[in-house]
Formats: sequence, C-alpha cells, structure tokens
Amino acid sequence: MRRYAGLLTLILAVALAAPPAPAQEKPRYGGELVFPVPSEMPSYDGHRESTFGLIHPIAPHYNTLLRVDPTDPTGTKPIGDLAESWTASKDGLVYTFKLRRGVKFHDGSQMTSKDVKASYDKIIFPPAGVGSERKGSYAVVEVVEAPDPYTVRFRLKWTAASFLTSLASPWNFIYKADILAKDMHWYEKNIMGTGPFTFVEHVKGSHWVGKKNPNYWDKGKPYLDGYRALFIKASSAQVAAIRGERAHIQFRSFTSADRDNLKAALGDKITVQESPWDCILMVTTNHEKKPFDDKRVRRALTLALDRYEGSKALSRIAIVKEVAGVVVPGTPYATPPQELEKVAGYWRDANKSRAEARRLLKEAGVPEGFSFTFRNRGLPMPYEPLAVWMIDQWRQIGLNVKQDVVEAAAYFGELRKGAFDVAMDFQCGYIVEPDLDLYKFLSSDKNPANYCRCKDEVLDDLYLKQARALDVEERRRYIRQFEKRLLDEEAHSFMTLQWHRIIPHSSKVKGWQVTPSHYLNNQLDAVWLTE
Amino acid sequence: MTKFIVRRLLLMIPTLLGVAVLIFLLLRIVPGDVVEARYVGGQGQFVSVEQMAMERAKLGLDQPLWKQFVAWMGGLVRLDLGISMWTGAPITEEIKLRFALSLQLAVMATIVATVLAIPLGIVAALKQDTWIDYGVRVFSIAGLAMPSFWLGIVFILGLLIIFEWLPPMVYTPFWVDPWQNMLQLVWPALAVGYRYSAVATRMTRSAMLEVLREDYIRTARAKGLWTKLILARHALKNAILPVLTVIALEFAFLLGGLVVTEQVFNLNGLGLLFVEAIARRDYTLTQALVMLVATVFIVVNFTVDLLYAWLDPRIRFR
Amino acid sequence: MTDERPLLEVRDLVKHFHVGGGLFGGPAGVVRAVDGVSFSLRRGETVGLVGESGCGKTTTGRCILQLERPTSGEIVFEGRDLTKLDDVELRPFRRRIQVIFQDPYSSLNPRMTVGQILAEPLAVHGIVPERAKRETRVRELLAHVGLLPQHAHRYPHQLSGGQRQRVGIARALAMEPSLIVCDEPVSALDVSIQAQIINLLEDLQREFGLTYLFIAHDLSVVRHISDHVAVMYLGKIVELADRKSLYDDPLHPYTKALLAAVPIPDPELEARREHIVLRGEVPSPLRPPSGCVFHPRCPIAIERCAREVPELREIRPGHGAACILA
Amino acid sequence: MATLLEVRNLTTEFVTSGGVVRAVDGVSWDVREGETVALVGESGCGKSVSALSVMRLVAAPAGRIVGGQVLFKGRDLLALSEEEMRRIRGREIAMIFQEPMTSLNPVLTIGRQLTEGLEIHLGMTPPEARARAALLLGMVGIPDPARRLGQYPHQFSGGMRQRMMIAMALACEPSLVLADEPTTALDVTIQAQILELMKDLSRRLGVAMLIITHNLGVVARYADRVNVMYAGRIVERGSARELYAEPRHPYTLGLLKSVPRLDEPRRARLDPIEGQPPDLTQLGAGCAFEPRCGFRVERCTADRPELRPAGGEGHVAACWELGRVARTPAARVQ
Repeated sequence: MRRYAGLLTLILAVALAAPPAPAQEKPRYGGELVFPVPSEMPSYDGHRESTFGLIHPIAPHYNTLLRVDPTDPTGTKPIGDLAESWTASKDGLVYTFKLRRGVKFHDGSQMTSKDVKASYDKIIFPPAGVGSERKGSYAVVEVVEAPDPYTVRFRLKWTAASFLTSLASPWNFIYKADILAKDMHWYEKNIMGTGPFTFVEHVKGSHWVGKKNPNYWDKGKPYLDGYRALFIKASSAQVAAIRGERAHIQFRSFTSADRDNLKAALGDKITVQESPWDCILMVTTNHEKKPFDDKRVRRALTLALDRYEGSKALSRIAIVKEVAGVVVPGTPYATPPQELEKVAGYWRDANKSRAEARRLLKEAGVPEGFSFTFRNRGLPMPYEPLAVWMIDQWRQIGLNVKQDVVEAAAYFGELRKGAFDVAMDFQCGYIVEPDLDLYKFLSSDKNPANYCRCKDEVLDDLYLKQARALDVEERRRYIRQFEKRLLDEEAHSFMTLQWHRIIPHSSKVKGWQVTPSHYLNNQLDAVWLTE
Repeated sequence: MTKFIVRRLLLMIPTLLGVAVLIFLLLRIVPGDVVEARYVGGQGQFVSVEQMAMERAKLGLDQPLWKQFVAWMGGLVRLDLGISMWTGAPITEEIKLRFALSLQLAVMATIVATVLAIPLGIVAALKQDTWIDYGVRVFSIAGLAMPSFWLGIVFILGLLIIFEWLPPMVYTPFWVDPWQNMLQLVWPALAVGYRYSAVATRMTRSAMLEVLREDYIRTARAKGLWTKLILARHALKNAILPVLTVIALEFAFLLGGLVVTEQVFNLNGLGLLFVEAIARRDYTLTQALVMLVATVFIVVNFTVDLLYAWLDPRIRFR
Repeated sequence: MTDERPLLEVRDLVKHFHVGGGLFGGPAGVVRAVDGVSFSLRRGETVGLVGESGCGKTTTGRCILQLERPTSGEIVFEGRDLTKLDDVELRPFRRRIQVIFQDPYSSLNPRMTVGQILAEPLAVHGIVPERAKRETRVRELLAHVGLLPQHAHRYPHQLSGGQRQRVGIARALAMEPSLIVCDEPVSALDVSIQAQIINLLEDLQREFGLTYLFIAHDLSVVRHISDHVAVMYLGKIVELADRKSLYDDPLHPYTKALLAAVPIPDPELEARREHIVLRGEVPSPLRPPSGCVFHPRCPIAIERCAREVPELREIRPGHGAACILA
Repeated sequence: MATLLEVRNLTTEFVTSGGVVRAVDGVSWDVREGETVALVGESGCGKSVSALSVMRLVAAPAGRIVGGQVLFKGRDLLALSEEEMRRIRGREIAMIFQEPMTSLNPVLTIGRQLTEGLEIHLGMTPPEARARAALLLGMVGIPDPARRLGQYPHQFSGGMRQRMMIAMALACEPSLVLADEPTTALDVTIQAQILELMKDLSRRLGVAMLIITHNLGVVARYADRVNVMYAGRIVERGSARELYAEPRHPYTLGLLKSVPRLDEPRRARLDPIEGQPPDLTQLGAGCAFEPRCGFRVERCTADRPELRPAGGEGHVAACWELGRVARTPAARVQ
C-alpha cells in the first residue's frame, strides 16, 4: 500500500506538471467520444442551472466570451474564446473586448456583439420571471455595451481582480440575441450556439448526442466527429462502461478504488489524470447556540482535527485528499504549506493541537465529555466517512458527538433555519477564483448561505479588499489574512479536506487536461481519439 | 357481469382520489421543496431569497394547499398531468419513454417468471419429494435468496470477463431495433424474472399439490382419463388461479420500477425517475408517478379479478 | 319442569340476511333464514329442532346464543328479552347459554391442551379465580364427561372424535349454564360413539338440571332425546308437539315424509314399508314459494295451498301444525 | 348368478407419521352380477380404501396395495398395466363418491365432465357424446338437461350434483358401480330420492353395486348382502335379512343396538358400544374389537379369530364366541 501511495504521488506529480498531450503528437480526426454523465440537467439553460450534468453534454455546443485555458492544470488562466483580444482601462473599471469575426451560430447566422450583450444582460440583469443562477456574482457590472458589431464593453462599479476570470465562467454561453428577444426561456429547451458541436438528440434519462460543427470558426477543429453523453447514475455502471470500453471517459471523478480496479483490468489502456478538486466539505458552527458562540470552543473543534493523518487514511476510502486552506492547493492563490502549518488545526504536531484544544475547552468552561449533535447531509460520499472521522477526532479531546443525518434535499433548509449546533457544509467552485471561494464566508446578513448566523465585519472588509486588489501580491496578502481570521482566530467555519478528482480514462483520449473543477474543459474542441 | 365491471370501474375513483390526497399531503409534509433542492447546496450561495421566492411563485408553490390540489385535480380530470417542476417539460414526455422501458421489462420479466415457474411448479408437484422436486425447490429458494440486482451484477461481470462484452448502454425501443433492444433488456429480464419466478414456482407447486389432492381429481381418475388430460384439463385450470394473482401483482410491482436493478443495468426506467423525483421534491412528477403506479395496481387487480371470473365460473355466475 | 315459567321463550323470531347488493348494485336479495318462529323451553327439558339443511334451525340457535342479532322478535331468557340488551348487559346471559358444536375439532384451539381449553374460560370469566382450584375444577369437569385426568395434558388432535366432543361438552359445562344449545352434536361422530354422547348428555341433564335445545337432522336421535319437537321447513316451524304425539301421529305432510324417508335398520320391515319420496328439493330461501312454503313438494297439496299461508295452529292439545289440511 | 368381482386377501397399507397402517388387512369379498352388496363400518375401518384399492386409486406414495388379488371378470386387476387399468376405470367399473360438492370439478361444465368419459372410452364424437350426456341427465331426473349441460357444478344443488355423479358413473354402462357413501352428505328427503334412483337404475340396467356406508338403515333398505368391517377386516358377512335378524359378531350386534330406532318404542337409555374406535397403528395380535367387546374371553387378546360359518348360507363371522353371541336374547334384535 505504501509503495502504491508513492506511485500515486508520482502520477499526480506528472499529471500536474505536464499536459498529457505532448505537442509533437499530431491530432487525429474522427471518432465519437462516449462519456457517462452521472447527473442530468433539468433544463438546457446554462445561465440558470448549476449542475455539471448540464456542462458535460451541453458545453460543446457553445462558446463563452473568455474561457479557462484548457491546457492549464490549475484551471485559473482566462484566455479568449469568442473574444479575440481585450483591454482594461487604467482605473480598472472598463473592459473592452474585440470579438472574433466569422463566428456563426449553428443556424448559419453571424455572431456579433449584440449576442454577447444580450447573453450577459440575461445573466446579470435578468428580466422579471427569468432565473439567473449567478446574477449575484456579477454585482460589480454596471452595464454591458455593444458599441459596434465586434466590440463589447463592460463598465464596472468598482475594481474587481477576478473580473476576467469570472467572464471565463463555463456557464456563460453566448446565446443568440434574436432568439432571446423573442423568448427568454427558449434556451431552457433548445440548443443554438456557436460551439464546435451541433445538437443531434437528447433522450431523457438516456443520452445526449452532438456532432461535429463543420463550420466551426476555429478552423481545423474539432477533431471528433461527434460525442455521445450517456446519463448513467450508478457509479458501478459508469465504471462498467469504461471497463467494457463502451465509454472513454467520465469527466466528474471516480474513487481511488475504481481507478485501481480499472487500472488492474485494463492496464495501459487506461490513463489516469488526477488533481485536487475545487470542492470541500467544511464545518459550520451555529453562533446562536451555546457554547459555539465562544470562539475558544470553535477553535478547539478545528484544533482537534489531525488533517495530515486524516488525509492518509481517508484518501484511501473517500474522494478527499489534500490538506488545504480556503483556496485549492497548487493554484496561484493557494496557501503555501509552511504558512498553512501556522493556522490552527494545521499544526504538524497533533498532540500539541489537542492539548491546546483541551485547554481552550477548559478555559471556556466546557466540561469533559460535553456532548452535542453534528448535523450531516444524507449523502454517502464523502459526507459519511468524513463525519465518522471528525467525531472520532473530537472524542479525543473529550467531546461526545452524536451524528444526525438529514436527507439531502431537506438539508440546507434545516441549516438555514439554524436548527443545528455544528453542521457539515459544502462548497464547490466552477472555476478556481478566491472571490467565488470566499464569498461563502461573508457575514450571514450579506450571504444567507453562510449558516453560521454570525457577523464579522473584519472578514467582510477583507473580502472586499482582496476582491478589488488588482495587484496579485497584495491580493494574496488579504487572502492570507482572511484565511487566518476565518479558520484560526474566529473559526466560524473550518475546512476538512480538499476533495480529490480522479479521472481514469481510455488511453485513446487525447487533448484533455484535468483541472481542479469538473465544470471546466468540456468544450471538447481539442479532444481527439487515437483510433 | 357488466354491472360488476362498471361497479369496479366506479370504485376506482374513490381509491385513486384517496391515493391522490395522501401523496399530495405526504409530499408536502416532507421538508424541502424543488426550489430548495435546485438552488441550494453546491453553488446556491449566489441565489437570492427573492429569486427563490420568484421560482416558487412560478411553480405555484406559494398558493394555498387546497388551490394547488384543486389545480392538480383539474388537470388530472382533463388527463393533463402538467409539467415537471424540475425540468419544466411536460410530465407525459418525462414518463413516456421510461414507461415504455419499464413496461417492456415488466412484461419480459413476467414472461421469464411464468415460463420458469409454471412448468417447474407442476413438475415439482408431480414429483413431490423426489430429487426433481428438491432440485426445483433449491432453484427457487436460490432465486429468492439472491437479490436480482446482485444477480444482475453477476451477469454483467460474467459477460464482461468471459465474453469481453457488455449489453448496450442505451435503450433502443423495440420497434426501432428489436435486436439491440433485446440485447439490452434480456439480461435484466432474466435476473428479475428468475427472482420473481421463485414465488410463483412455489405457488404453482403448492397449488398444484393442493389441487391434486382434491376429490374431483380422484373423480377424474376414476373416470379413466389419461393422466395428461387430468393435469391439463382438471388440475391446471384450478391451480392456476392463485398463481395468476402472484404473477399479476409481481407484474405490477415490476412496473412500479426496479430502482437498484435499473441502476445496475443502467436502464432508463420508472424506478430511478421515481427516486430522483422524490429526492428533488418534484411534486408534480412524483404525484403523477404515484398515480400511474396506483392506477396500474388497480387495473392489474381488476384484470386479475376478471381473469378469475373467466377461469372460475363460481365467481362469474355469482 | 317444576317451574311454570319457561326458561326460554322465543316469540316470532325473524332473521333476514341481506345478500349481494352493495354500493353500486349487484343482485340484492333477502334470505329469510328464520321467518317467524315461536317456541318455548321449560327448565330441565329438551326441545328438539329438526329439519333439513337450510331450514333455519342453526340460525335459530345462533340467534338464541346472540351470535346473530335477530331482525325482529323476542328471545326471553330467564325473564329478560335478550334482543333488547346491549353487549354489556348481555355478558352474564352469554355465560348462562352455552353451545356444543357439530364439529368439535374445528371449535377447539389446536394449540392449547385440553386442560388449558377448559381452564381458560374459568379464569377469564372469573368463575374459578384461583389457579390451584382451577386445576381441581378441570379434573372434575373431565370426570363429569367421562374423561381421565391425564386427558388434560393432551392436545385436541391427540383425541378421538368422541373424546373431542366430550371436551366440547366439558367446556360448555365449565360455564355453569342453564341452557345448552346442542347444534348437531353427534352427527359428525361414528355410530358407535353417538350413543355414548347421547347418554352422556342425558346424564348431565339429570345431574345438573340442564335445559337443551337440541338441533339435529336425525329424526331418530331427536326422538330419543327430546321432550318436545319442532319441525322446521324453510324458516318456519311447520309442526310442534311433544315427542310421542309427533312421532306416533304426525300431522304435517312434511313431517310424515321426513319420517318415511328415514331408513330403518331392518330389511324385512323396509321391504314392507311404504316409501313416500318427496319430489324436488328445498326451494331457495331467497325466493320462498307463495302460500304454504311446502306446497310445491307436498304430496297432498290442493290449489288453496299456493295462496294461503297456514298458521301454526293447535290441532290437538299441545300439538300444533301449520297445514290447512291437518 | 356369476361372480363379477372377487376380492381375495386384499391388503392395503398407508405410511403415516405414526407408522405403517394396514387400512385393509387381508380382506376377501365378492359381488355377483346385478347384485347390491354393502360394505358397512365406521370411519377408518377400511371400507373406502377397499373400494379405492379395487380401482387402484389409493393415493400414492403414502398408500399402496401390498397383497391379494382383485379378480374382475376373471382378470386380476392388480396385475394389469396402468393403461389397461385406465380402460377399466369408468368403462367397466365406475365410482360414485361421498361429497358431491367437492367431487365435481368446479371450473368445468357439467357437459364437459359428462362427455369426456364417453369420448375416451366409447370413442364418441363431441356431438354424439353431448346427445348421450343429455339423455343421461334426463335419466337421473335432472330437468331441462340440454340447458344444464352448459352449467357449472356450483349452479346445482347437492342432490342434483349427486344425480350428476350417478349419471357420470353410468355413462359408459359399466357392469359394476362402487358407491362410496353416496348419500351421507345429503338431507334425509334427498337421500331417499337418490337411493331410490340408484336402486331403480341398477335394477333397470342390471348393474352390480357396492354400497359403502355407515348407515345401517340404508343397508337394510337396499343391500342384498352385507359385509361388516372393523379395523381393516371383515368381521361378519351374510345376507341382509339374516345379518340384521341374527347378528353373530358382537360388533354387529353392538351397532344395531346402539342406534335409536323409529320403529321401536323409545328406550330409556341407549346401549352404546363402550370405548373408542381402535388406533390402527396400535393393533395387537388378537381381535381388534376385544377391548370394547362384552363377550371377550382370554383367548381374544392373543388369537385373532378368522371368519367361520355362523348360521345360514354364506353367513360368516369372525368371533371365538359365536355361540354365546347367538344365545344372547338381545342378539335377536327385533
């Protein structure tokens, strides 16, 4: 097992270090990429939905204004998609984009700036009765302008470090303005994009088929003749599909056990790509419940968790691995390990942490054997193993914790009502960007999705500061401060372990790079099959 | 007889109404709703309370319960199932394909079960307490002991390891490509049918044993009839009645969906849809599915009664 | 027979069953199982109720036992009209009227020993509350019905038919009843055993001053055991008399036919006897014939019989018959 | 009259949880052409099993015929193949059962159940068989036979069903009918009808009959000769007149004395046979009736008496104390 772990680290290192498709290999044309999708989209409208079940089958039909560089393993570098180039004003409040020419919708019509404007207006300023999932994350935008057919201009209310990245959101499909003008809901049930693949069919619960767009603006692409997404809910059936070579790749993640089985069965026919995953389970305390209003108690809770040992054990059985702060490790704003080790709960010496935790509890007047209920969401992976681990960790500092599992769909309703002492919470990013990752921890009155029922103006202020800091180093500093305050000093919420994404795919699949987000890199324009 | 049929048909209305009220209320007692399920969790942090209220209003979830119920009933009366709260698509469209699959699987599994159960049951009864009987009993107990999804996994692994082959992953309707269709469905039908045959086999065996002990069988033998004729004409028609009930109820259960088996074979059937509809708090879809399954049960029951009457004159001429 | 007031008086008892019908139709009908039956039992005597299956004799018994609530009529037992009492008020009376069934096997719990079967009612009704005394009482009861103490440990299936019927009798006796309804108590038993049980019933009657309503279809048995006999046909009593008068000189043509139909175990006599064989079968109580219900099968029926319903009238002192020609 | 059926030393055993039971223990009896013979006894004495053994319908595997011969028209039925035996059943020897309610198949029409024997044994075409079936129903006194053929057993009353059973038994004009308690389940007036019908038909068609019953009255009225069975053996046989007038076996005597009779003055008290019927798994070496017998002597416990002459022509009884029984005043029953 130890030997194996070493091997995994090696695979991981390779995966993170080098793109899997070396430049010298010449892409081959043709073939149909088949991939299982573990979830299915409710509607087709990316602006409205939030499941990867939409991105995986639908992203290949569309382009976005910017996109995340598909060859960047950190998934953080915005590059142009429909935008050919862009400039930002000195004050950082105006962004001007030049669009590519000759981009056509699948119906043959030309894509122009009015389509981009209409799409972003729908996302940022939806008319009454139109749902937009991410309206809140574009609060900075004052107006979107289309001064000429190939220019789009965004005017911002304040400076935003993350603005370009946020335009690379995989959700922000560019729709056709004429269609939106007639029916804002049209895209919920129809597909009409500019992407590398055109829509063929969708059979509910069964599959989704796309075929090559011969008139794609990026000449020479896509390489595939088409793709077929199979909606397969059971992971065993997904694994069987890969195992039986009925499918090439599943873009979300498998477990380490699945990876090992596939590798054992198919050997070289399987290539494994892994990455830290921009999803994390964290613990939220309810400040309205005693003694969790006392930060000494909250700190004790996080100090009790020996994350380094936990990582070793849990990574074998659950889809978690990396010990991380508020930002995914390996990405530009991630906390360097030596700094992370200074944060409470991340000390290398677990005994020291536990002693400190016990001291804090004693100081706060929490008796030995104090018992409380830990609310957990009724999902097996990775909620269950993590909770079991934490309860054991807490037992070691003299706390007696009972788990109370609530069915998944009812769970957050309960949290919102504050019906808990300490609870599991969850955050998953579609792009690695501190604005998205930290927003969760704003005061509860600013973000009701922060269930701590707490107010922390210092954190709110730090959030704004990092969001507006255009200098990378300055922004890093604020993020570190934010992290120190959130996880250590106040410990309103604290992290468990970073999820870990494992993609064992057919070795025939080339031109696809794993990133920390399973929402990214699904346009499939550069993906090809060796045979 | 006509009166009997009309009466039974009319009795369906209060039964279904009762089911409707029950499922309507049960769904709303469970915490959480479709808007919650959709926007909260993962990335719901950017969704405002106002937007959630708007979504609820759009789905009519802000209406008083009785109004929601009346609206639903009104639709049902017009045979309009409404739209799914989750996908926004008409429920008929959501159910259609899955129903076709579940129906076909149920029919096939029932055929498998019947084809296995009736001959095996008869043979076991005729050869009571011989090794043939024990063999049949072991076979059927094994069927009961093995969950069909487990048998399904064994099938899949077997096919994969021995033949390096997997059944098709995607459902092809029978009328489009019968061969592909069969290649996919024959395995789950065997796995499920085998399991369901167990009960029917035992029922056939015991019914047959019971009938063979009846006085009228002795009368038939005393008349000097051939053994085969006694079995076919005198015994089977009597023994088949309880078997029929078992098989019909199994058929109704099968049609209600086989959640785990569907997952194992990746079948796009009603079972998974059902589970997902409930998990997503898709009230309209769940309600429609419950009504569908309830109707199926009632209709199957009714059909069994009619078959009973057809096979058993004591009921027909009551 | 010392007490002048009858122990039980049944007046104009009617029991109708509704069949079919229901929420949305189906052929509804009324079965007139018992249609105006009156008779009385004096303390210590036995009244035999004879008739063919479906004549209403068992339903009459069930009404007296309050297992069925009569449609109308009175059942006066020990001075109280049972039909007017509610369940609570009935309870003491239920104990005082016991029943012996035809098939003792199906009326005995197969999972209880004879001792338990007999002790249970003693405990439940608080007749013998102490456990130790109950055992003594069970032994006493077994002795009364001619069983041995060790039979208390047997299960019903370990007993012969006659022994089971003895247990059934002991169970009825345990309640210290004044009236026992015997519903075909010997017809399921072997010939050689029937006589034992009949003798036992007679002995018990003398010893405990019991009153029997003896329901049976076997006319010779009824003759042996009864003081008075009522003959029923299609829900009605067609003839009612003391034993001697009824058997020696039956008045109703139905009674005559019944008596003639009973084969006598004497080939010489049988060869000489005149055999009246009744035509047809008992009509359905759903649609009883008009007039005298017996007229379609009656060998002496005249045209009037189809119109007039004959009343049970006293033809001779203490001998009534419901026939206009009697 | 020639002997039609002769049963010699027939022995039939059943395997029960209590051990092997000899339900029929070396029994011999015969039926002559056109005659009515009775087999009388209480439940479990082996009278029904005797008849079923003749038909070779003893329910296997629990029951099996272990010895003896059944000579029918000179052929030993026990030596026939199953197919040969099948051709005899219903064609040469027919059987009528006790329970008309359960002995007819509830899901087949009366017509179907009547015609199938005709089609198989007599090779009739369906229309021919149907015509004959209607005729048969008429013969057994079922009105409107053509319509009734299309009906089901539950639409018939008990008496009508038993008529139907008789019609079925007589369908192929057999030479022998075995009637197992044919009237026990019926009401007195119907019982009389059915017995009259059977007697009449047997006389008219010249069919020999074996009537199995526990009812001594029925026997007295209809049988020419009587066999009394007790615990699997025949204990007395004789002509009906002699057997009733001068019973020689204590059991026969006891039976006759224990029933109340309408033709005699009411007795104050019945004379039952004391004790319980024997448990066939617990039989000793002696006479099975010994524990209940008022005439028993020492010898009865050890030695089983065989049938021996007990009076007139063909009157035999199996008792060591025949003489004493004969001298008992009560033995002259009337």
